[in-house]
Amino acid sequence: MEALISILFHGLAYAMILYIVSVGLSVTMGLMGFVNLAHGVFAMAGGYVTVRLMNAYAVPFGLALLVAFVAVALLSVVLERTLYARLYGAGELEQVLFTIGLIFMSVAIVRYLWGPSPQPVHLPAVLSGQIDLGIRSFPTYRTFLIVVGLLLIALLWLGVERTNFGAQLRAAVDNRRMAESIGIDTRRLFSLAFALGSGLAALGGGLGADILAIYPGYATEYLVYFLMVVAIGGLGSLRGPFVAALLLGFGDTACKYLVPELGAFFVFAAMIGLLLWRPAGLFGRA
Amino acid sequence: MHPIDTLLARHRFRAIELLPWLIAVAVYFVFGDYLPLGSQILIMILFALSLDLVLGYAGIVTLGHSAFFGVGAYAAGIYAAHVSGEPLSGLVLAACAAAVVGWLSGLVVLRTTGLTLLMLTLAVTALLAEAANKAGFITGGADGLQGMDIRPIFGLFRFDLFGRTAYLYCLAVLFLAWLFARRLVHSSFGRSLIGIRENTARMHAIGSPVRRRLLTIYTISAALAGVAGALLAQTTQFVGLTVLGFQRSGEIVIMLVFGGIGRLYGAFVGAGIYMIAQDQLAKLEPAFWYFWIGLLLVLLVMFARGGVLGLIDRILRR
Amino acid sequence: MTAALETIGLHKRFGALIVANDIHFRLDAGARHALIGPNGAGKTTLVNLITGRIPPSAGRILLGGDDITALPQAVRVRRGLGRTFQINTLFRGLSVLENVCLAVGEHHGIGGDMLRSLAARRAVLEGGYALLERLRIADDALTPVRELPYGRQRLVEIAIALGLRPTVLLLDEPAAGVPSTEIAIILDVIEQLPDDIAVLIIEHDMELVFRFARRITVLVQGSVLIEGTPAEIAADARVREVYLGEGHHG
Amino acid sequence: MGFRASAVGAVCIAICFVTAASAQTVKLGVINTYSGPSANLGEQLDRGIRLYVKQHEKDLPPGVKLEIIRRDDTGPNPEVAKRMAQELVTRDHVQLLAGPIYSPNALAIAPIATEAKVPFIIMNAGTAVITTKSPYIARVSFTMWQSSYPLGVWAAKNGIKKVFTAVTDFAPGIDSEAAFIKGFTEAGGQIVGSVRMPVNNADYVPFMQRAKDTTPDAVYSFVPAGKDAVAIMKAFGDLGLKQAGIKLIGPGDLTTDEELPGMGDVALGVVTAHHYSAAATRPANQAFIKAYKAEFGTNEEPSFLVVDAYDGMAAIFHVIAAQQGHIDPDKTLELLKGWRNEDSPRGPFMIDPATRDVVQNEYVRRVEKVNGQLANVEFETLPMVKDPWKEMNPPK
Repeated sequence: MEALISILFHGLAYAMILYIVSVGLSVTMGLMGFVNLAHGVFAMAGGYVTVRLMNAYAVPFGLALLVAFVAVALLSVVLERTLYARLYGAGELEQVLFTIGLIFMSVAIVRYLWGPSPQPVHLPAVLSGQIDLGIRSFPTYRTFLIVVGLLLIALLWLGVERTNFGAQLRAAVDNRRMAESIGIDTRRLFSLAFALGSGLAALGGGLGADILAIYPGYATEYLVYFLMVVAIGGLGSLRGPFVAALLLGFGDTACKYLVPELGAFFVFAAMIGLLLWRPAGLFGRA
Repeated sequence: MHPIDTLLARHRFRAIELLPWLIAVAVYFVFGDYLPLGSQILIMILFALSLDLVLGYAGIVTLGHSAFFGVGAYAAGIYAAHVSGEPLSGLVLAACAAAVVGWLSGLVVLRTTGLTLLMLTLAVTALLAEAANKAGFITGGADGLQGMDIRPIFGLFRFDLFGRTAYLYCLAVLFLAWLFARRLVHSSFGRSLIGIRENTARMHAIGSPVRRRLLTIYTISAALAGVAGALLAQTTQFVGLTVLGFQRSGEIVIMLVFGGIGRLYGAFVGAGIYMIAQDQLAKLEPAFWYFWIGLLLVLLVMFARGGVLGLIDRILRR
Repeated sequence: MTAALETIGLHKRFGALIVANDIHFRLDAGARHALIGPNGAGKTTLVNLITGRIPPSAGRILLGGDDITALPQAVRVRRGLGRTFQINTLFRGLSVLENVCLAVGEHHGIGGDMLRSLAARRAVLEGGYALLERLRIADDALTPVRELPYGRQRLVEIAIALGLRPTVLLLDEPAAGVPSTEIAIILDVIEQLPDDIAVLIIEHDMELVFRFARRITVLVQGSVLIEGTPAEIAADARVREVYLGEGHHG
Repeated sequence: MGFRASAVGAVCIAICFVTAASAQTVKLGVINTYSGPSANLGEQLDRGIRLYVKQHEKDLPPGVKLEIIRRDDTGPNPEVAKRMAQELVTRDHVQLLAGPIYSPNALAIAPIATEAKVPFIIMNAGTAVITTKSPYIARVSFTMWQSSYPLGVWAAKNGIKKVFTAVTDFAPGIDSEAAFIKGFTEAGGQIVGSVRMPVNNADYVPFMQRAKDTTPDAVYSFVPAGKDAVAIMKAFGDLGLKQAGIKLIGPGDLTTDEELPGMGDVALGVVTAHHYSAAATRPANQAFIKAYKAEFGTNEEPSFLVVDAYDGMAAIFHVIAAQQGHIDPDKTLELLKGWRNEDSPRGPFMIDPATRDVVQNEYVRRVEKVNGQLANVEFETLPMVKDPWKEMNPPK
């Protein structure tokens, strides 16, 4: 029982980070059909902005996260307009190569600026230690992650369900040509969705800095996990990656807890099985 | 000239195709100090060549080709460490092992396309890497496989410290592989792969067993990649988990793309330039090596999709 | 007599949407048959069902009397079922001659041959070239397809299908996008097809349909509305209402 | 005729002279990790080399010059390391080899050292077997057994009865686990659970949770220094193992002096055994720290990697000086065997004449705050520890 609660709790915290980072990738891949391997770069950038602001300028955690969100969203829109947009409709190989190129460059840049070591993270004192939730105590930081994660997700889903932007986005993911024919400016929509997705990734990077260490290898080391969330969840969906992130979070945590000898073996095998069963992912359209 | 003859002439052997081999032989005599690097370049050329068959010709965008390189390396390594140090039989065994893995994973992976295919190739590689990591009792796990004692080739040519034997051995194997690959891409089968790359739907509609063709080339390519891996294992007498790494898969794609995909010689140009540049430049500022590679990739995608050979083509045509 | 091609109760659903509803359809050897109907009637779906591009929800397909419902596309093609596509589906990076020769090669059964020498392929190349001459595109034999105007590409589309020497040929809007000056070439080619080939043509160009077809089937919302001779179709009030009345697509 | 002969003779003499003079440039090949995720470790090692050379270049015999040729093995990439060694030997004709961070790399280089007869000074790689793989290898760093085995004995004798072990699943981790368990159980301790964690692991919380659930007195852990050490420390703190009265112990890689300031208060009270601590108050160490900070910045702390490389250079300078720059491989090894250094920042150490492995003090340290900074404070010294693994596995 203790074990089960632990697994669920830690799995959930891990899943939140995975989801917040990856959801943007799912939407942009679904919307633009763009294989963006460099998505992790935005999460890494968000992590660096957050941590550097806190360490070097003593900016409060919340404000640092906000700055990271805005800064990375703006940066991503510049990249999208100047570079990504040229490759819409190009082959997968070109997109893969281009985004690998971006990864290499960004890794070299952050290494040059801040060195190869992981950035030390000093969270506010309220977030350290344990919090008693009645049943038992839980690590405060992870509880905070789960709460913030759920709030963000609620906000995101409400936004996509209730706002005009959300309606246009759903229409464009559904049928881009149709959406264009009823006068939706899909180019603008792409840019907005891209910025939002990258901003969320940055937020995920900053929020999760204490779980997924911020160092130059970030963009490659965790890439496989972000891609797994998207591939298993299905492109262009909000719900899909959520379920996938939960599966991955619970699965990975349970494996480490119960059968550490198997390592990542189970996770990869499960993914192969899932994708064979549903090649377009759990919530993707074939 | 009649169009048919023009077309046939394109498949005929041209003198310029001898150039890489002349260079390779010249290197042996002129740059005797650089043969260990030379051997690794030859191995990477072979690996890139095998990738060209699936990526360049059949259009399968994979990020998991190191799976086969790794299986070949481990097969040859384990054979040498536990069974026999005879190199040629090790090479054959590695080719077979990689082919089997290629065929099995191809059965799964080739049912899909796009992102799913990409993810599955990644997952297969990760799975194998994890297996190699966990089966430490036979693979050496994260510490790598040591203790291979490779016997002289034909019982005559010992692998020497200066890497002369290793270089010539790799060169001979690459030459044979090239002969085979060249024959393959100019055959009807090779042309039909290009057809699949250009338009899979149409290949179905002209009665081509697309899945079987893809599986065939995937298996062949896996075997060649396995031979490349085996060469690395035998010439360095070591196999580590990095042979199955994502980085190796990514780097080999980059090398091939630098050279130019679907051209057979892109592998030679790309792997050659990349490895030499890395050897020279990475020494000066290793961190920024990746910055320049990244920048070059972005520029390549934006302006020169055919790679170096594509650029040369364009210049010649002008 | 055995039909060259026959569908029995062919049915296809996508979720709640029925795109092919209990279609019984028969093509005899040597038939010159046209399939018409308004946009979205399910004409291309029917072709895709017959060729095996999509599996039916129910029903059977017979080719020369043999049940081919469960066979993969490629096997159907090798048994003599050829098609063209409504939207050009070509090997855009390859030359015109290579496009056609891929089909001819598959027909000769050497498509998977890994080692055959060039001399043996000469027959394939000559067969392909002869087709180009027939379609009057031999001048462009070595031009990459992507550099051809759309209308010329249409001819390549047909040449590829003919390279398979089919016994049943399904032409999906062969004249769509072809300039009027070149439609004549297509018409000539279709008229010169050997008599033993059964041809089904989907076409909006009514002039072409009535000149070519000896029988016509009208498809509306996935169902066969009527089948008959051109004269019967032209005279049918329902056809006028649902199709011809809506506007002449010519 | 006579003139000609003498001219030829003069030229010959000149050539001989030039050759002799140029032979006094000693070429040292360093194989180290300068790029990749663990480039920071390589930088530490290189700083040790640079610092020693800067301080002692003047002490070389007159006319003898040291040329250092650096090669990047890019991380735990033995095939690259091996090629680098091969190139250093065949292309650059180095007379001495030194390095690497990673044990697999050292193992891959060993056959080259043997075949080319080039003495190879191990400056970090800590897997016990390495020195047995070539007669030309001498180690100045440490072995995993050297710290983990005595720590096990120490723990059992100091009130720790039940231990959960969590190590990274590769040779040093497995070495360290085996050594600790042997030392601990021999001295009467009980192991309540063990886990081996994957090499590229992001989140250590599940493992620490599992440890917590077995309610041990202490968790023994070895993970690679750097981000893994930081991460496991965080997980340990987040889950409240400390509040539950569980101690964290391990070899010094857990709290390297370089990473320690970034770990936060959770590291307080962690007990480690290691051969070096930057907080040590020995005069030799204080002078060393001063020189280090002067060279690389006042906020920088040297880790054991710096000291190991620094002492490695001391060994190399010793053999160069003793041979006046004419390096003979076998003589070099004879010089190294039994060589003793009393003034290392780590205290006295020597190279075991029988095994060519290092013999040194192990210090039991506790993380405490010194002047507001976290530091590894030595509180017990285990003098001149030999590699226990070699004691238990004598060469046949």
